Amino acid sequence: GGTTKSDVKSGSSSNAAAGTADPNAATKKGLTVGFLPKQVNNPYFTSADKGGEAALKELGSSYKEVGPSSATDTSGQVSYVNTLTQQQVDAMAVSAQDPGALCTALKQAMSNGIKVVTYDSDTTADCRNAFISQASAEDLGRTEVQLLAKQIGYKGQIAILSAAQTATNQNTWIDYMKKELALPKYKDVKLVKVAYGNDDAQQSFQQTQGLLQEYPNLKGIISPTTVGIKAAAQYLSGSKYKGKVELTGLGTPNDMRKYVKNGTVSAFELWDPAKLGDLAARTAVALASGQITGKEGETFKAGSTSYTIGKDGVISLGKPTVFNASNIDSFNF
Amino acid sequence: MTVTTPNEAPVTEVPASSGTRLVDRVFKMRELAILIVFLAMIGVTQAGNSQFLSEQGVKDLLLNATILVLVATGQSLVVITRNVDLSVGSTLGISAFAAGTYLHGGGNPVVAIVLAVLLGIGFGLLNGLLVSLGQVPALVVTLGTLYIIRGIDSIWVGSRQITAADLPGSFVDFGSGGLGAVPYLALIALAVLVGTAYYLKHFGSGRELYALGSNPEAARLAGIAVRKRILVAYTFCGALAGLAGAMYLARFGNVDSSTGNGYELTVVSAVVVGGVVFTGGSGSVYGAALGALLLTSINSVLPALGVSSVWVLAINGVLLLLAIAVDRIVAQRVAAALKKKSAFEKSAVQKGEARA
Amino acid sequence: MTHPSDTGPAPVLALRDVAKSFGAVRALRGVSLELFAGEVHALAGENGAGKSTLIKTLAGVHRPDAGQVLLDGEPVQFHGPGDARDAGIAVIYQEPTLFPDLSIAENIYMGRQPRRAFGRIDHKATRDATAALMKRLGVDLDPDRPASGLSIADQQIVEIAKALSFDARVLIMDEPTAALTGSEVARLFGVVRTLREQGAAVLFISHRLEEIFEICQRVTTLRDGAWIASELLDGMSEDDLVRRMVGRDLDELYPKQEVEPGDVALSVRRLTREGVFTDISFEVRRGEIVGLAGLVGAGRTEVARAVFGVDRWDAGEVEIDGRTLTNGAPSTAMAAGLALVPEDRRAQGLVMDMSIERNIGLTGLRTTVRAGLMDRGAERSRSLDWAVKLQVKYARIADTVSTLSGGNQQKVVLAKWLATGPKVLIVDEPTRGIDVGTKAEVHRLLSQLAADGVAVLMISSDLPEILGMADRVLVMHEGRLTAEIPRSEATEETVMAAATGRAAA
Amino acid sequence: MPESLTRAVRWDTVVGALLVVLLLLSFSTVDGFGNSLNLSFLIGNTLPVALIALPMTLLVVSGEIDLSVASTAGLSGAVMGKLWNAGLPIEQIIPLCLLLGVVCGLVNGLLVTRLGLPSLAVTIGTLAAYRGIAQIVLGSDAVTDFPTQYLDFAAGRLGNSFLPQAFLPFLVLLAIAVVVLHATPFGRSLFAIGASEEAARFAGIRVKRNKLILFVATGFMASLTGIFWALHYASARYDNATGLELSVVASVLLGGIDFDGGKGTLGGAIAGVFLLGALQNVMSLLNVSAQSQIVVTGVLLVVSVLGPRVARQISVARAGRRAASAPVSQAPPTPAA
Ligand SMILES: Nc1ncnc2c1ncn2[C@@H]1O[C@H](COP(=O)(O)OP(=O)(O)OP(=O)(O)O)[C@@H](O)[C@H]1O
Ligand SMILES: Nc1ncnc2c1ncn2[C@@H]1O[C@H](COP(=O)(O)OP(=O)(O)OP(=O)(O)O)[C@@H](O)[C@H]1O
Ligand SMILES: [Mg+2]
Ligand SMILES: [Mg+2]
Repeated sequence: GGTTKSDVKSGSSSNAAAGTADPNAATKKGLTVGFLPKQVNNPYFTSADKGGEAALKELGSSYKEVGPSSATDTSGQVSYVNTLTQQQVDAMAVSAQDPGALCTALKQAMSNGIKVVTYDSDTTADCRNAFISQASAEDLGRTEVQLLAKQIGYKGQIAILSAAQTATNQNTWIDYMKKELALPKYKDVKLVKVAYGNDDAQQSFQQTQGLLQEYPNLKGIISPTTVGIKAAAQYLSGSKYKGKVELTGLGTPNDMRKYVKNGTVSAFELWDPAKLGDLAARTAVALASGQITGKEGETFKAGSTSYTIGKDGVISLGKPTVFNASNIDSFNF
Repeated sequence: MTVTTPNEAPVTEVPASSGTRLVDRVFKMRELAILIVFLAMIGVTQAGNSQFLSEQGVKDLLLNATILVLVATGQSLVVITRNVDLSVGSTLGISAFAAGTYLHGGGNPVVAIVLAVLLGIGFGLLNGLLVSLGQVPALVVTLGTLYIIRGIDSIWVGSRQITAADLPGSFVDFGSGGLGAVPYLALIALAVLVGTAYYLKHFGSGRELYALGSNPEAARLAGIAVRKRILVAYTFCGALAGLAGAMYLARFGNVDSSTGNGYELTVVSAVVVGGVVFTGGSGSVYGAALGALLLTSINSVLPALGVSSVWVLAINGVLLLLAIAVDRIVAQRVAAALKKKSAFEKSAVQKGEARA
Repeated sequence: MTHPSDTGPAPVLALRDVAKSFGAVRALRGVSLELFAGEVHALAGENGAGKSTLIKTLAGVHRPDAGQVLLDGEPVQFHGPGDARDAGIAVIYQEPTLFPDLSIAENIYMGRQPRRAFGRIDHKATRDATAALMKRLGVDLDPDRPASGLSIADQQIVEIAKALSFDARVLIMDEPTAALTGSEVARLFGVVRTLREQGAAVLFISHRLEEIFEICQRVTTLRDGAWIASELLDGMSEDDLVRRMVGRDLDELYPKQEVEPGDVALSVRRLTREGVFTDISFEVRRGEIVGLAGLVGAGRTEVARAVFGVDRWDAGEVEIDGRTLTNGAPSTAMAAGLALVPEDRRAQGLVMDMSIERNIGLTGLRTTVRAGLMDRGAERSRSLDWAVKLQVKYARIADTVSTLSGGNQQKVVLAKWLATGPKVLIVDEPTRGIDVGTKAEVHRLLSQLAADGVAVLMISSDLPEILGMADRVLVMHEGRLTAEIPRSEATEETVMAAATGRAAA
Repeated sequence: MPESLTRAVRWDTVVGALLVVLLLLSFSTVDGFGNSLNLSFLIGNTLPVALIALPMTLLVVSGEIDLSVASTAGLSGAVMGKLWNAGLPIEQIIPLCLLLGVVCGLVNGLLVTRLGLPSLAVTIGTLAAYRGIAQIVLGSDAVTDFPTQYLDFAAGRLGNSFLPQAFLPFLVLLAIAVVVLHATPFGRSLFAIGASEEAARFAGIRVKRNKLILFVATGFMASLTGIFWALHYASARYDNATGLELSVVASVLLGGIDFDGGKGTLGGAIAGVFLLGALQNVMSLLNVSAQSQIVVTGVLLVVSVLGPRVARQISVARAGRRAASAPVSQAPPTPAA
């Protein structure tokens, strides 16, 4: 006997949308929105949260940021959800370290009337009202392959240097990369390996070395993580492989400027993290004002753009920006 | 007592110290065992991947080990005195950032390195003072300073980061450049290592570190300035952590508030694998350096052999266990052989006597 | 020989009205002492009288609470052992203070190794000097050997060599002979005489009174931390000295009771531990005290350790009351009724950081239990009982044993094992460091135990003790049993002959 | 008087007192602290550390350490997730995972006791190995769909009170641990082993066996914690509980357990655990940044060792003054004739 997986009917996978939306409701002022990134002091999240802070200021609400100092301290993040709940914020924007671990706490928060928006990294859909996706996962995955394939002339071995093996967003992107690679125009491009650098500079470094030693004919590397691409670029630029192995992926212009200029990297992409935070803040306020509930098909205006909520309450930021030698100097983040 | 004892020396003129020279060799064997494990590992890898020991490959191996070797050298000094410094990772991180801040927008690289070392010395002094003057357990104190320095670091650094773009090109080139396959950084580490080892073996104050780790109470009675020596060991350890911070900056060209996080466990592993005993008084910095080389090389060997990253962590752990277990078993075997040998000599002496 | 009088030259080193307390314990109160050049001065007193404390005050380890230390008649303040050393005072402490991981040579010259250019250590000179010292003491210890694993006696030798290496004006020795046998003691005394003739002042502590009379000219007696007398030994008898120390006349030192031996209680057959001892066979009967004699390093301790099970044996068999013991299992040996009072009280006999009560209680973890839980009342009364029986001198039973004097620590070890009510008792150097009064007490106890049917195996380097107490004497030489001598035939000559391997077994 | 003085400055008592003071202050001054929801959060989040601190205290008292606990917890969680995905009933999975924890502890224990390796080194090795195996087992999966009654038990409260349901079993375990350490011959032997292994061996204490038992118990408790963790956070991933060992070590140290072995009380250790947990909770409510919280933790640790030291020096100085003011020693009695 006993309880097995098949006894447990899978829980509702749709997001927590309750009540009805009134698109014309006034935007409330004086709300408090708490931002809870995966890790405080992480430059990427700091940019994102700064974006959120600016948006909230503009909307007449107040901003606060709490968070663990380590990106793997899941229980710490859970405590912070609890803290925000205790402090009775009106809404929180969370970038989840773990899709499941925060659920209980987030549901507690929602049952206390707090609106929950996830950004950058999602939880399971029923634990939050809406998710702000940095870019459609499909877009990101596919464009990175397109970028690299062009750089290596649609021919040769390539590898992927990812972050942690459990990073949900990374894995989704990699799936789309593989789908893109299955297209006939990439018949000469071969993905030989996915390596994991755990978003740690040294490990990413050594993984890059290992890739190059194991596959001496490697032509290109995709690293869809800002830490990974930076480490790989630093290694390449100081090694004999500089200029011989192409590197692309997700990076910030400030991190990568030097490597673009010295020829290690020709192009990479990213969305603007500040815009991500901005949208998260505006969505949170819209939810708290009752303009939306998170149901598929609802629309709302954030700043000058109008967004439509997709399946499972996912709101997509738009296409990422590609940076290269010609445009990189006009960005500063 | 009025015992009538023969006044001539006992007739146990055991044949010159062949046994003890063997004992000496056993201690060297510990390092030898690690070296053999290391060489075997490199050999297997080279057989599986001919690119591994290319010029670039060797350079990478050495570069990877450099920073850990520096920190492990400093750490062994502290461990030899029967203490430990868990705050090295935090010190490394904060001094790397300090050096980076100074270099931001162009500064003199030498000054930056000195700055990092000075900062390291500062924190080393703090640890040393707390441990030696307070006479409190080093593990707790340095776990405390680990948190304190890390906290100060993150408050100061915030979300800022230093990237290669912020650093003078010469400094970054220095970080990856070298003489042939031998990187400059590795040369610096080697010089520090050899200097430290020489000091420990040939200078009175170096030997005193061993003495006070071996038996602190006896050291006090022997008139050794225990507190001062411990202070010096911590300061030196801090200085090397600071230097390693500067090297880290040059090597990775990338420092933020989490740099060096969790490094203490790696350093402690290296030191332990290298045969420096945690109860103080024994071990050598060469052993610790070999331990560091072994540990970092495992991380290069596995990817080079094409082992999936999924397996790396587990294999890493198992290899670490194997290294210490093999070391131990070899030591036990040799000790047993030694005992047999001396037993044999003893009975030979007895037979000789019986015949006489 | 000069007999300095009160109007003679100033003492090299002196204490005047010194007091020292540890918490509530007043270890020294108003003690004075004068050491003169060319004289060996004895310090006598019961266990806990304050001898070691006095020495540590002279050596700069303790700062006196009151009174003065005088060097060449001038008051001095030693801020640490280093200061005293620089003033030319060499000290052998009661407990060896070696660095186990370092070689013997380094142990001896730590902090003052011969140097070469640029302050580098001259390793060869260090080694050679050590070898020379060892030769002078007539022992065969390799200077390069690490100090760990040295027997207590060898450790003591290294301590002596260290003290000699100073060529100090004042040599202070706290029970240097406690672990030594006759030949080493003779050798040591030879060296001390030479030093004295060269004009050194020597302070000597021993609980073996005959040694005091052999080497010393003057004696200072302490009782309960108070000064009793300082006088010339010439014309004094051992009884006089004992009366000064104890404050009463002493009973017989070897109160041996004649007991008819019963059944075999301990039987050891062909026991061998490779490289340590070979083919050891003997029996001990109920009511019997069997002495195990031999020179230092003969392997007596090793046999005892193996029999008890803390070391494994390679071949052979051990039986207690006909029950075979498991190899390497002290707990089964204990369950069978075996007790071992180990040689090294600090490392093996006691948990130094634990209280007296709990140390004694450690051997009773199986018995002072009610419903699986510790019966604290029973534990305390058991410990108190035995501490009192053995006259342990302590402030509170809950004090840690590290605060006890050396001899009192030894008594706690005895208490701990006697409390188990053993059938077979092995005692390894049971009276090392114990004062004469208590020694007689311990002997009476052993004798009484034997009379009550306990089989006793007594290892001792104190030959008179063996001769005085044993019904039979077993002698070991280089890891083998070389002789078994009945009480009637046991003399110093026969035992020493077997111990040095000069007699056929 | 001196006895009561030394008792009063015992560090575990101080930590207990600090905890009480902190709780009282927080109840009266910190918004949102005193309500039962927050308290249940506080206790629930501290429970994993507390659970592991129980056997860890015993282990440290006996002079050893186990740094692999967090990895063992992670591995148990991972295996639990894997088996759950494979369709095994949870009632079978949990005993299997506990058995796995026992095996993990046994491996540590055998390496330490049979080969005589230092436990610090061994468990740094198994820290990596167990976590690595967890990664191999579960890979990138995150298993979240455990049966609700189990999730509710691990995350729920007793009625509307502030106590998590899991707190009662914890109390039982705590009571067992306290009795074992402080009232049984086994516990007594641990103190002896920690203070002097050789003397313990000479007293007939089965040192190796006792240590092995402790390592196994630690493995068991770590895996229990891993199961609790996965259910409490409704998420089984290979990296569950990463870094938990440092929290445990820090708390236990704070509670006055001496890492040289032979000293400490379980009360102190548990007080240390909850003091750190409560402090973090309060600081978060007061909007103290994570960085500053780290500094506070560090300072607390340093104070925890300097504090008793200073207290001892003060009491020694006092005793010295008392002795000095005692009546001057009488003249030495004349030797008995
Ligand atoms: N560090 C200490 N702390 C507390 N009490 C101490 C300390 N050292 C010595 N004592 C106490 O001082 C007294 C004198 O001890 P001391 O060691 O001087 O005796 P002793 O004459 O050397 O005895 P023994 O012949 O046994 O060596 C004893 O009561 C002892 O318990
Ligand atoms: N722990 C140890 N490790 C290595 N060697 C040892 C150890 N203990 C003793 N020895 C050596 O073993 C030999 C036998 O020593 P043991 O102590 O058994 O002799 P003993 O006859 O009991 O002498 P005594 O008790 O007078 O020192 C000696 O050479 C000694 O140096
Ligand atoms: Mg003494
Ligand atoms: Mg002996």
